[in-house]
Amino acid sequence: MHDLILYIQSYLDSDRTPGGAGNVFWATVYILLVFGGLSVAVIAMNWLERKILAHMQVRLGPMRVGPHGLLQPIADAIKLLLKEDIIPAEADKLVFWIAPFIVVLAAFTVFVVVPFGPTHAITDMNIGILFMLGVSSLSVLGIVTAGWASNSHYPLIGALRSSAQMVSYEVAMGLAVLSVILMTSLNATGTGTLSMIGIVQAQLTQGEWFIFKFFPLGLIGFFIFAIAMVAETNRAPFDLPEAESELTAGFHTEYSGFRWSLFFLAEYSAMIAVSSIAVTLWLGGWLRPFPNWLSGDRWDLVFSLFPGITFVLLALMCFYNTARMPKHPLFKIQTIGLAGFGAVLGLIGLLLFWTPVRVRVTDIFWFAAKVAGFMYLYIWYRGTFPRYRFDQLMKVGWKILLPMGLALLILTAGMGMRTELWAQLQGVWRGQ
Amino acid sequence: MNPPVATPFFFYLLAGTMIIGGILVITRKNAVHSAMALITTLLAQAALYLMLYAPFVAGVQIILYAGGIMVLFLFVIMLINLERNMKERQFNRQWLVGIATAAALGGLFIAVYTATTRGKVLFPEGRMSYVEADNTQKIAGLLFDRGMGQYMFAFEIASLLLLVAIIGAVVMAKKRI
Amino acid sequence: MLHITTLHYLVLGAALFLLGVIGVLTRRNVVIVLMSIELILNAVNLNLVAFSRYWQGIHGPTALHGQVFAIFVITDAAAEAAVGLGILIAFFRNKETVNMDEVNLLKW
Amino acid sequence: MSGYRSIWGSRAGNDHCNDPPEIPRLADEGARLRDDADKKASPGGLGTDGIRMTDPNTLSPLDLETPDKTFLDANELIINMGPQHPATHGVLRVILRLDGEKVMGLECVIGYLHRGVEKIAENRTYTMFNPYVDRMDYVAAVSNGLGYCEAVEKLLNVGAPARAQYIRVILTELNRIASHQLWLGTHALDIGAITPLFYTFRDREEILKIFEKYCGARLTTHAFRIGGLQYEAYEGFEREVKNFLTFFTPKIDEYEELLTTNRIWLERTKGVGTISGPDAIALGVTGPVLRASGVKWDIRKAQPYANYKNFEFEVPTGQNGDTYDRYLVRIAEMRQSCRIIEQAVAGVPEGPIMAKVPKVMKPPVGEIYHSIEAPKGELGYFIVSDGSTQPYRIRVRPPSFVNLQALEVMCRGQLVADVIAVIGTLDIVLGEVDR
Repeated sequence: MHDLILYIQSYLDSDRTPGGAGNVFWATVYILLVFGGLSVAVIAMNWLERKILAHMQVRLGPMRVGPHGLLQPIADAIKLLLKEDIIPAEADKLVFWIAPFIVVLAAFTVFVVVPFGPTHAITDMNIGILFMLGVSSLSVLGIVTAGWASNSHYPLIGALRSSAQMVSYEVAMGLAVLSVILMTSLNATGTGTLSMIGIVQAQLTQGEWFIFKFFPLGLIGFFIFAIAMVAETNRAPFDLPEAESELTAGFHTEYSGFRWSLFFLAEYSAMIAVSSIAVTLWLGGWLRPFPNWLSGDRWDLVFSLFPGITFVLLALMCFYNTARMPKHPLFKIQTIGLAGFGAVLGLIGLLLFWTPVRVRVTDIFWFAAKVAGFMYLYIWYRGTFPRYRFDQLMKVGWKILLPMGLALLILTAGMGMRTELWAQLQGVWRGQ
Repeated sequence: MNPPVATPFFFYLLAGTMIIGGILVITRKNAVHSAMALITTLLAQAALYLMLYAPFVAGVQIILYAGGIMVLFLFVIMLINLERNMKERQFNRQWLVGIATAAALGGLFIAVYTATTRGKVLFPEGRMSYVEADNTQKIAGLLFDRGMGQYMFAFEIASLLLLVAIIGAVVMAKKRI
Repeated sequence: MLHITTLHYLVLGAALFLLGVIGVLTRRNVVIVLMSIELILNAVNLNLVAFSRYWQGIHGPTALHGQVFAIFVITDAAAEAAVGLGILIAFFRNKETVNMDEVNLLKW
Repeated sequence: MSGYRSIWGSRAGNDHCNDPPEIPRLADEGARLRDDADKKASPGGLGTDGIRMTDPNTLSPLDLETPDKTFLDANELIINMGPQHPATHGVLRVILRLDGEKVMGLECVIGYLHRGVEKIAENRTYTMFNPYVDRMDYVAAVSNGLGYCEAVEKLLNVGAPARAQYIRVILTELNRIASHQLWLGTHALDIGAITPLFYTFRDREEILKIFEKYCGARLTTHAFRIGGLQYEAYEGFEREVKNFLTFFTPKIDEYEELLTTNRIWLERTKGVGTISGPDAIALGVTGPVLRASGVKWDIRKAQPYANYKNFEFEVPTGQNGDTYDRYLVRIAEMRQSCRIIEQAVAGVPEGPIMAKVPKVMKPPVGEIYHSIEAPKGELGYFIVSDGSTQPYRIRVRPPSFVNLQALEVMCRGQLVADVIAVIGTLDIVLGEVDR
């Protein structure tokens, strides 16, 4: 028993990830935490998307279930779980049954290597980014099989579109990622890294986020990735596989209830996954703003207060809205609920000011905040853009992003080797 | 480095998955089911690569095989309708000969094994430790490092091969040239 | 506890290889034959990577030649699949079948 | 002249661009008289020949698709879009013949919303039939009412008083704006921009409020009566219309800001569903679709009705006849409608709102064709009177119905996604197509 406690405690002082330290207990805890956190994030994202989109479109969004529709995602989840699970008679039952699970597994497995902090990752793989790209590309399989197994035209077309789209944009995505890998090798040893944690640490040691590296180059790489990742997750304006007005719902037309909700879950967690890749690669992962410029204990303290402040602000917002609730007795429960929600948020905020928590959470907070920015972008795109047509989508992928990615790769390599190249050139010159 | 956990268990699990997957690949009527079985096999094999301290190969296996080649397979299976095919004979006329040949090959394997292992241990475990922390960097070194990049030429040839394959695939699959 | 040695991987590789051979020799469907070829290539790859580990144990951690070979084999498999499926589509378009034993013309 | 021939409905469209015809061709042919009429009574009456009837039973995609045909070898895929489909704007069924995603041909199957409006008219008095016309193009009910009332007035040889004319024009133009707003919202939604829908509905609400205040109904207004108006404009009507104009004019810029220069919108609409002017004329296409092809044909200008000749406005036209031009034309039309309303509100005269019409209407024996420029195109009413209280036959020339036949011409060779865009840009209302 004592050994067990020691075993559990031994990790706490470690400066490695639970996977790296080989601590099974903490790895399990982290897996559960990431899985739970992800599910909560998807639920919150569901609500936020509907609310934000609604406010962009001069309407209110969900308002009935719970105060300001806060319980709407839960109500939806219950509805979806209770719905009849229909499998079309002509469908290939086994494949139809498996397909959503492939998509969900692919979307969730990716999070094994996502670094929420220097030690806050399930594990740190040597091939981290390769693993992420590879596993997230597996969701294509689920989508293709889902479309095929439905034995129906619209899903099939949706699946073919989807797979063509994802495979095409993976190329541009990979090239943009490669340019970052090249940037990580700009150190004394001259070897780069594929490890997600290593990439963030390279940004820390090089003193700038890779989005600002070699000024326009990093930005261009980020730009390519930011476009490709929207296409990769089948979101507007690249949501052709599920283009509602054309293919009804694309590859998941025939799905309903629980299986449909798995696709939904996978879509949102895939969004979070690719956003975390972008954050890790270009926006400094868990690093707080200005880690080198505003360094020192005092600044560390100031920046570590942000999570608490954010939650307290959210709580204040809840209280403000509680005060604005209609005074009608019918709204009593809702008002109390909102106030309670605000109180919970406030308590979490206060907890986050407590030093042991504060120190551990601040990295995760900055990571989450950056990812949240991307999530907002997704919603914003959806509210603003019309949909691309399929040939235009392919044109953007192959004729614009791919050449840009190739040029970017060459230029980044050139910039990284510029002194050596220059020396060689001079040598050639002198040789003559 | 911590020692790996429960290696035999995972080995037999993955090996079993691979064998069952392989059997399904060659016995299923429906090509999509075969492809799914093959994907399972490939993923299990990627896991085995991880157990063999080859994470980079495992990553390449996932991204290229499962994410690339198999999607291509599924794509083609969906393009060609196999409904009619499923009602037909699945095995060709010389299937008996084929199995006999394979059995003979298997017998050859066993014979070689028994002949070579008589009285000695094949492939003794080495004394060196296996390092996977910089596996990718080491492979990159072998491929294109200045000092020890002995596979540089082969690497370039491989790129040429891929180029030829691209052209070949386009030429073959294009409707009207 | 049983120790997993290189030999275990070789036996597994041999089994997969045999399965692949059976598939290639007996199936009529070209798609499945191509998949069986992938199976064979993977069996070879498994062997190569297992040998690579064995070699590392003897010659130190930089002896990764087997893994490099495996990567080349995967490249080759990608090229093979692309061209093979291209041929398959061309064949299917002309003959409306994907049966191996009906490929009996040199020209159409 | 193009090789296309209008196959649905009339060939009245052929006369556009020439001198304004004295009598439209539809009437010239004697038109189709009642289908229960004795054949002798209508010699040369149109049978069903010349009209391609689509029997839905023979066109089931399940029949057409032989089981062992495959995608690649047949190179063709038949897809059934509708009648239940989010982008067909109602119960339109389009059977698409696809090569990959390319449209090789398509066939519209209509009639799912057929209610026999024209037949109902034969059993109703002229006054009683008035509310029915609102149910055809329910998005532009006021225009339908205007066309019908004016046609009957022409038959009775009465004219609405000046004040009624002005209020009619105000309401009709408001209705044109409302119809275009609904079109813009749904069209943008089809192309994937979901936000404009809510903006246009927010602003359309203001128009509907005015309608509601004026006649109590929002959608199927039944605003006009034969001979004038039933209701006097309510207190503050003019002020509210003016307020609406000041509210709405900047909103058009808002719509344009979202779409006009949006790259994706441009890519999705430019060069999509192109139809040339002669083709459009040959197919009898009217309204904004025709004008976007560069044909300056607006009945408000060409054959002024109501009191449109009193107002100054322009007829916006496009050049390319593609989806983008149709979008621009309709946006410009909203601005022109605002201009007309502005002038009309400023000049509403005092006076009676109802002309002297007999309580029991018995128009003289004869026939009349009267057409107006509805938001979707030329809306014509052909009324045959046998001197009784009920019309002998009413034939409606609905703009959506005739415009819809241009769908195949516009879609052939385009992609599936373009079919959606083109259906949206045609601005059809199935209530009007099927009647």
